[in-house]
Amino acid sequence: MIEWIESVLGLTIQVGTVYLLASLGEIYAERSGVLNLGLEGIMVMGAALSFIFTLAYGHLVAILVSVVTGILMSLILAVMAVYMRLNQTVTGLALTMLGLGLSGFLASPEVRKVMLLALNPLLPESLLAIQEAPKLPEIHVPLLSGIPIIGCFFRQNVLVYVSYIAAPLMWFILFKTRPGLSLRSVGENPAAADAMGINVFRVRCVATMISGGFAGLAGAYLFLGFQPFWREGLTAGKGFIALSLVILSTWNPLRAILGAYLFGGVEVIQYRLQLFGLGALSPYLLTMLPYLVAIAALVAVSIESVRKRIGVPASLGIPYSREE
Amino acid sequence: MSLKIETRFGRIRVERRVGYGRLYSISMTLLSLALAFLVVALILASLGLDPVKAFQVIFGVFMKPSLLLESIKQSIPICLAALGLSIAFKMNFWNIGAEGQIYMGMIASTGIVLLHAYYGFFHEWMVMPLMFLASFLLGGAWCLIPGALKARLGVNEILPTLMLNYVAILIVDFLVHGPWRDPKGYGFPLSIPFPEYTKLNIVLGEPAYTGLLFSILGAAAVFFLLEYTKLGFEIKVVGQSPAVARYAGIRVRSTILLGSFLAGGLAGIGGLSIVSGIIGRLRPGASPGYGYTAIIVAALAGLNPWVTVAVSIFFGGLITAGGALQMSMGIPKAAAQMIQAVIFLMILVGEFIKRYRIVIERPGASER
Amino acid sequence: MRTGKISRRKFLGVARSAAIAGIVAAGIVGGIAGYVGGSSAAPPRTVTTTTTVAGAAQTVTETRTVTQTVTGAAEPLKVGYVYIGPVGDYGWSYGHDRGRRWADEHFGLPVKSFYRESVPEAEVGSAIETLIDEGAKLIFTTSFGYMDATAEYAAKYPDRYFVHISGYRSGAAGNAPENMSAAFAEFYQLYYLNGLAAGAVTETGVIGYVGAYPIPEVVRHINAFVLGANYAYKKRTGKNIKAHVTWIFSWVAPDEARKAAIALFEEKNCDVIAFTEDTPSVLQVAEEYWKKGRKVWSFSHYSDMREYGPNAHLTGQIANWGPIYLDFYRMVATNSWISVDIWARIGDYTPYRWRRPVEQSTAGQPEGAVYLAPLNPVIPSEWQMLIKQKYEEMKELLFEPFSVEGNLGEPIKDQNGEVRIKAGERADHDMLWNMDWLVEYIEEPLPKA
Amino acid sequence: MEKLVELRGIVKRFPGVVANDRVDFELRRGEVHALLGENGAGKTTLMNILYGLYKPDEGEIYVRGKRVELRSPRDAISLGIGMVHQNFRLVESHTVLENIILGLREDGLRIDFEKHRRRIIELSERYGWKIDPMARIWQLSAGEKQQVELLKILYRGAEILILDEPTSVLTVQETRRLFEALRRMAREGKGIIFITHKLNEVMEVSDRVTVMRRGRVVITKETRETTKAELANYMIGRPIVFGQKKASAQLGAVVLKVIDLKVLGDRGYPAVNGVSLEVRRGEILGIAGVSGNGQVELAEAIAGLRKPLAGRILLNGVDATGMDAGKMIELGVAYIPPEGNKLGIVPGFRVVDNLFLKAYRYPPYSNKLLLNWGKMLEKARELIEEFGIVTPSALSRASSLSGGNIQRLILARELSGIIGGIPRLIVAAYPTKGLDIGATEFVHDLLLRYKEMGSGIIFISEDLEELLLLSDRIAVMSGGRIRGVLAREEADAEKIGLLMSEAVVQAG
Repeated sequence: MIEWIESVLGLTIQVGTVYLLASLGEIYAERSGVLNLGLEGIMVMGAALSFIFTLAYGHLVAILVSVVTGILMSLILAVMAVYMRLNQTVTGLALTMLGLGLSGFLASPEVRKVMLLALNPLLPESLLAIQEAPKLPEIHVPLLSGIPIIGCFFRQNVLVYVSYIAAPLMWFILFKTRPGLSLRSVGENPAAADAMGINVFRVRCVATMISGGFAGLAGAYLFLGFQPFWREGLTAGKGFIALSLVILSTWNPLRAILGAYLFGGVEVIQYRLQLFGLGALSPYLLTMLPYLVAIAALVAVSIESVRKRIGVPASLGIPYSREE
Repeated sequence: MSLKIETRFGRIRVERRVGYGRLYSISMTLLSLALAFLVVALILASLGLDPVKAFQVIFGVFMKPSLLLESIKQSIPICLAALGLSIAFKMNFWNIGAEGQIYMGMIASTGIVLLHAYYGFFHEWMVMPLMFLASFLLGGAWCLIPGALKARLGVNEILPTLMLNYVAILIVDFLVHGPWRDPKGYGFPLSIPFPEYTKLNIVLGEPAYTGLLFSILGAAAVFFLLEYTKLGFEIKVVGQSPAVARYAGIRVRSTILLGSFLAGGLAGIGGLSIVSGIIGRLRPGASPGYGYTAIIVAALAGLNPWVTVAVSIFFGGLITAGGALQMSMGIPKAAAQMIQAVIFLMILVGEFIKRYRIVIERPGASER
Repeated sequence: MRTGKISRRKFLGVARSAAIAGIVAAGIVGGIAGYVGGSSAAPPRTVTTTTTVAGAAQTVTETRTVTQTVTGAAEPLKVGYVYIGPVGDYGWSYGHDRGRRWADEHFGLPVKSFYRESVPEAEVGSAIETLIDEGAKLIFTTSFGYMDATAEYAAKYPDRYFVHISGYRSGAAGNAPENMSAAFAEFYQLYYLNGLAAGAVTETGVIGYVGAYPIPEVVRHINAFVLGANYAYKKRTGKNIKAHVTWIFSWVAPDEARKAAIALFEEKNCDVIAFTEDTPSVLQVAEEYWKKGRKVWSFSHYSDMREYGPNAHLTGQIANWGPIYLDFYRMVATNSWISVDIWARIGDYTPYRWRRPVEQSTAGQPEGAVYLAPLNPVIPSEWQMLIKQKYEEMKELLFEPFSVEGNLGEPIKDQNGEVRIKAGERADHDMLWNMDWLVEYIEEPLPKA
Repeated sequence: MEKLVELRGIVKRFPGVVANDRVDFELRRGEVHALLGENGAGKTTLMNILYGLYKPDEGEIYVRGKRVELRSPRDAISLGIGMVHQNFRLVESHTVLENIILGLREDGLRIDFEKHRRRIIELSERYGWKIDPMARIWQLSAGEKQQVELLKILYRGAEILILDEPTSVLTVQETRRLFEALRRMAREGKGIIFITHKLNEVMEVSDRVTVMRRGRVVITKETRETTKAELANYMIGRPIVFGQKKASAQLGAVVLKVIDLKVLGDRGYPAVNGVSLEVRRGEILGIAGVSGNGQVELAEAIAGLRKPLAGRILLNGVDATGMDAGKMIELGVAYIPPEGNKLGIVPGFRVVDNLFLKAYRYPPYSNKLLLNWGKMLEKARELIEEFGIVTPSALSRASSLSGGNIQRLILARELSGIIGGIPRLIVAAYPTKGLDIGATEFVHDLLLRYKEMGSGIIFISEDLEELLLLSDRIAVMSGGRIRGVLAREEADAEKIGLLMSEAVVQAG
């Protein structure tokens, strides 16, 4: 039984980490009032680049490149949506399209080959054509990994540990530090923040870039940390599931952990349920679940009293301008 | 009266441009389009491909009757959905759920066909009108969900419309894998083929002509709605300012409900045009993101229904041309998608340039 | 293709342990600069392949002379392909593109082929139109969803030839115009052989299958696989095999395949898993278990996937669409078109159609349209012999998996105990194409939706 | 005494307006300095300049004798300048503490909640306030919110405090408590700028007063040396003259009867608290009072834009309580909203659209479904002529019109009778605010003309002069109640002022 729990839980963590990483950044963007709908596109770019760069330079460089690319892509959104005050929804969708197209293009065999050779001329030819990269190794934390049940938390790869640290850290920054306070205020009432001398545009820009960085990281994890086999459009809507997770977690990084593992758990357990003869549970309904739950959560948080209590970013999606 | 908004980035100030004319607006749109093509040309050139040849291929699509016809066929669902979106966007209702509404339209029209085919309900001549009605109603109802959430509970429509896309797609998956599977289809996930009299080929027996007719009729209807009906006027007022609308005695809630219903309904008919005009049965993934393309089209057309028809045919052409490029120049499909995104982003930036002008402030000098 | 001096596995191992962060920043900068410089200098990829007539003199028969007089050497045959996915990916469309190149190479006459990738089903019409606009005389549409549109355009362009892959509409079947043929590479016989291999090596007596969709094509593959496994396992131990199936409801979903495979390995203690999913994900998972010290096996699917799991790779089913395509090239080039409904199985499209003695069996070597992946030496030799024997017998249809002979002389029963195939019966085409029941050894029922 | 702030020759232009015209102003240490003026006199603009929100086009700013350039509120804050805006700038879902320390650059990244909590409690107790630092803003009353705003400033050690109309949302007790705190702050050596248009408050709390009118400073004086009447003269610009425009008051039947009406304001408490009044045909009922005392809410309730909490509204004897705006329009209520350029028109629409913003749905301009643009355009051209709207054409965008022309457009829409004839009841809220003399005259004449034609009119204004000029009776409103109704013959500025100030004292 313990073994079973460890196996399911360990896998749940692996699956959930994608959603966790992506939603952590998105929480920051949305808390500052920017809806980053480019999440999906940034994630898939992160995955594509981590594939190419792992082959050329190894994991560390690949992860860095994914993060930096995520930041740069979200900078496009930040400039267009925050400074130019263009519609965030439309801009975000455009970014998703761009990411899906560009990633498919860069990772297509011909371009990839040229790119790999340029990056590292010493690469053996056999590497130029393959679709996989080495997976991130599991790191067993001494002592902790030996504890029954809990142990499975400590037999994971490095990015999972990053997410363990990032989630509480992001929570702490958001709720217990000055930059976090500024960020939340900007998303709630930019005029108030502006009056207290906070640069609303800069805060929103930085928050959007944070979301891009995490989305890039999530993409890198999805590829390197879970199933290191490249295919076009690898994310398959995971960015949008992360968006619904952000709502479900009511924009709170700690609750996002629970939500991410819940989503991950459902995905893992459904295959076990099939094997218990409970296959009758419609897979379509199960896949719909995150979206339906998110809509329900949206309805719940739009009730005025709930909204105030939870601190739903009141100016989400509304560009700020100082009007005379 | 002019609004002036001051933003700081460095010493550059951004001012809202006031009272620009139509000519200016059109020329700016064309300019940003030209800019987009320039960027695309640069990308192609940097890949060692000849941009001139690429553009010859793209515009060649519109010169050849067979390809033009095909482009028009592709444009129909996009056009109808974009027409619906222009109603929604006029109302300041950011419906990004046209994709889901298209799928619901497909479900509804297939449902009618199946009722007829399996149970013999209705006469043959009634099937087609009923398909129209049903796809309009179901597409509308699907958009009415976020509409009602917004009108009744003040829920922002962006995320619900997006999420309902996935729900609709999964409902189609469920239906064609399960209850609606063609019993003679060797178990493949698709419905029975639509009978001949449910096909969209009323005009000259060609779906493209028939669809073009519907696109034009749809544009006329939307134009008429927005310009000559009370509801259209109300939709526009609500879109400009709900507060003013309330002041003018307009029922804001029911306007949002009706407006979102119409928007979804048109997308629903777009769904019908796919199953009935292009594919001929229901199957998973029947709409390859037309609902999202429609957003670009509506934005590019400036929410003008007539321009929407032209722009969607242009996009239909791009879809066709994307393939032509791939064959004649070896550009991967993903690159074609990337090019579309670049055009989209450039047009957005053009929209910004249209509405604002950037004033570079000399240090110390006072304005004007 | 892959001829590097360092083996890829080895390199990956190095990459893993050393975490080549050494080259870091300088490498990125230099790399990007190099890429920018390199890419502009790089030649554009070409999608056309032409072969000279001279090289093919041996294999092309008299028809060639006819061809030359008909079409003329200057006028190459133009062939268009429509793919559902990107050619760059490993799966289905990649396989077809490999087939296209193979056929072009082996045609022996001037040919110009081009393709359109990632074509959604709703846009196949415009794809076909552009192909025709390019002058394609022969068009292959390679996804089930293209079937109706293919028939429609075949009617519209009676002077062109159309081949639809994996469907059931063709002039031969009477439900499409005469200029439309259908073709499919059928795997169920190979799955039976996979099953034999699985039954020969399994220690737990429990096997698994990761299925894409519960449709007849996949169901007959599962049944064939399980029948084969039971045959070998029961002969070995006297016990029935136990089989488990999970469904991922997708043709291409590497991460879902991983989760499903892990569930089978851990939940039911399976030690051999077959799958229908277009990536080597299940094989990759199996290989990971090897690293952890658990011996589990999986297979190749569509192409030779050995490199993704050198330890875990047992055997597998491989398709080469090239010979099928080549056949149609020749028909068109020689003006000898007749509508056909091809169901390519073991032994089809091989130059030598007769079965060979077991010792000289070609099982595990490329031949024809469908063939067996190399057999892992871990399979005991007597079972290898059996696999080879059945392989050879199936070339001449002397053996049919869905018959009493395929099930150790027992009638084949479904999960409800109902006898589906009695002694002396063989599953026919219709039964295989409509199969909606699972054999008795499988524990999970078939999902209804 | 030390000059904390000195502004010299400040000029700020907005397109079409000079908001501040060579303004000089100084604030000394230890004083409460009232900045008095009507709405639109340029007080708030001046203070926004001092707070770094706007950049002046000309002029110099000195703080503690040193010339400074203020690029953002951040600069102002670092110089010890703090501002309490008319609309609270608080993050509703955050705690008091979080609001107070927002933007503060002190100690490390991490917020030391305990330290700040103690200091906030300490500070608020010094001014006799009881504020729980961990309470959420949305749980607080208006008075408490204002205390938080002040705390925000004081917490940063600000010496120069700017309060923009701080009492408009306060109850009397809260006002009194605020004044006590302000006096105390002044004693501590801070300088306080108190923006207001309420004479009573000036007399009550300030040491010195500067009066602004139309963007210029009229005078700066010691409060002790002046009187309310004198200040009122400075504010309005000329002595109050009585009725030049007499129209015969042929009073008819009762058009509007309001009985004990209670209406909720935006901030969630009753802004109108038991108002009863009556308007007859051919009568102008003026409503006097400092703005923000429930006038707009009353007007909106009558126009159907706000649902009354309690009470009744009878129109021509028909119970119209709780009807929506559409119904009210049909019952013949015309409403001229305050700030017409925001609420009264759609700037992006054409002139003709704006003219028919209400009438579009009635025949002959539309039938059941369709609009009749021909009829509308024809009528629009007539109206443009009749109401003297200066516009290139009926098809020009409304955003290109000047303020006066926008008001003419609104009047044309509301009064011209395109919605089922002459309006029975006209509710005009601040219809002349921000208009030049010519446009103001036009509005006055128009209202008198409709009075003669038999409309009942409610005329809300802050300008006593024009109230006395036009009204048959004047109701004085304060704290959400009618404090008294005077006939024109018996009304004068002093009596009205008395009613207004009495009310402030009485109001429970």
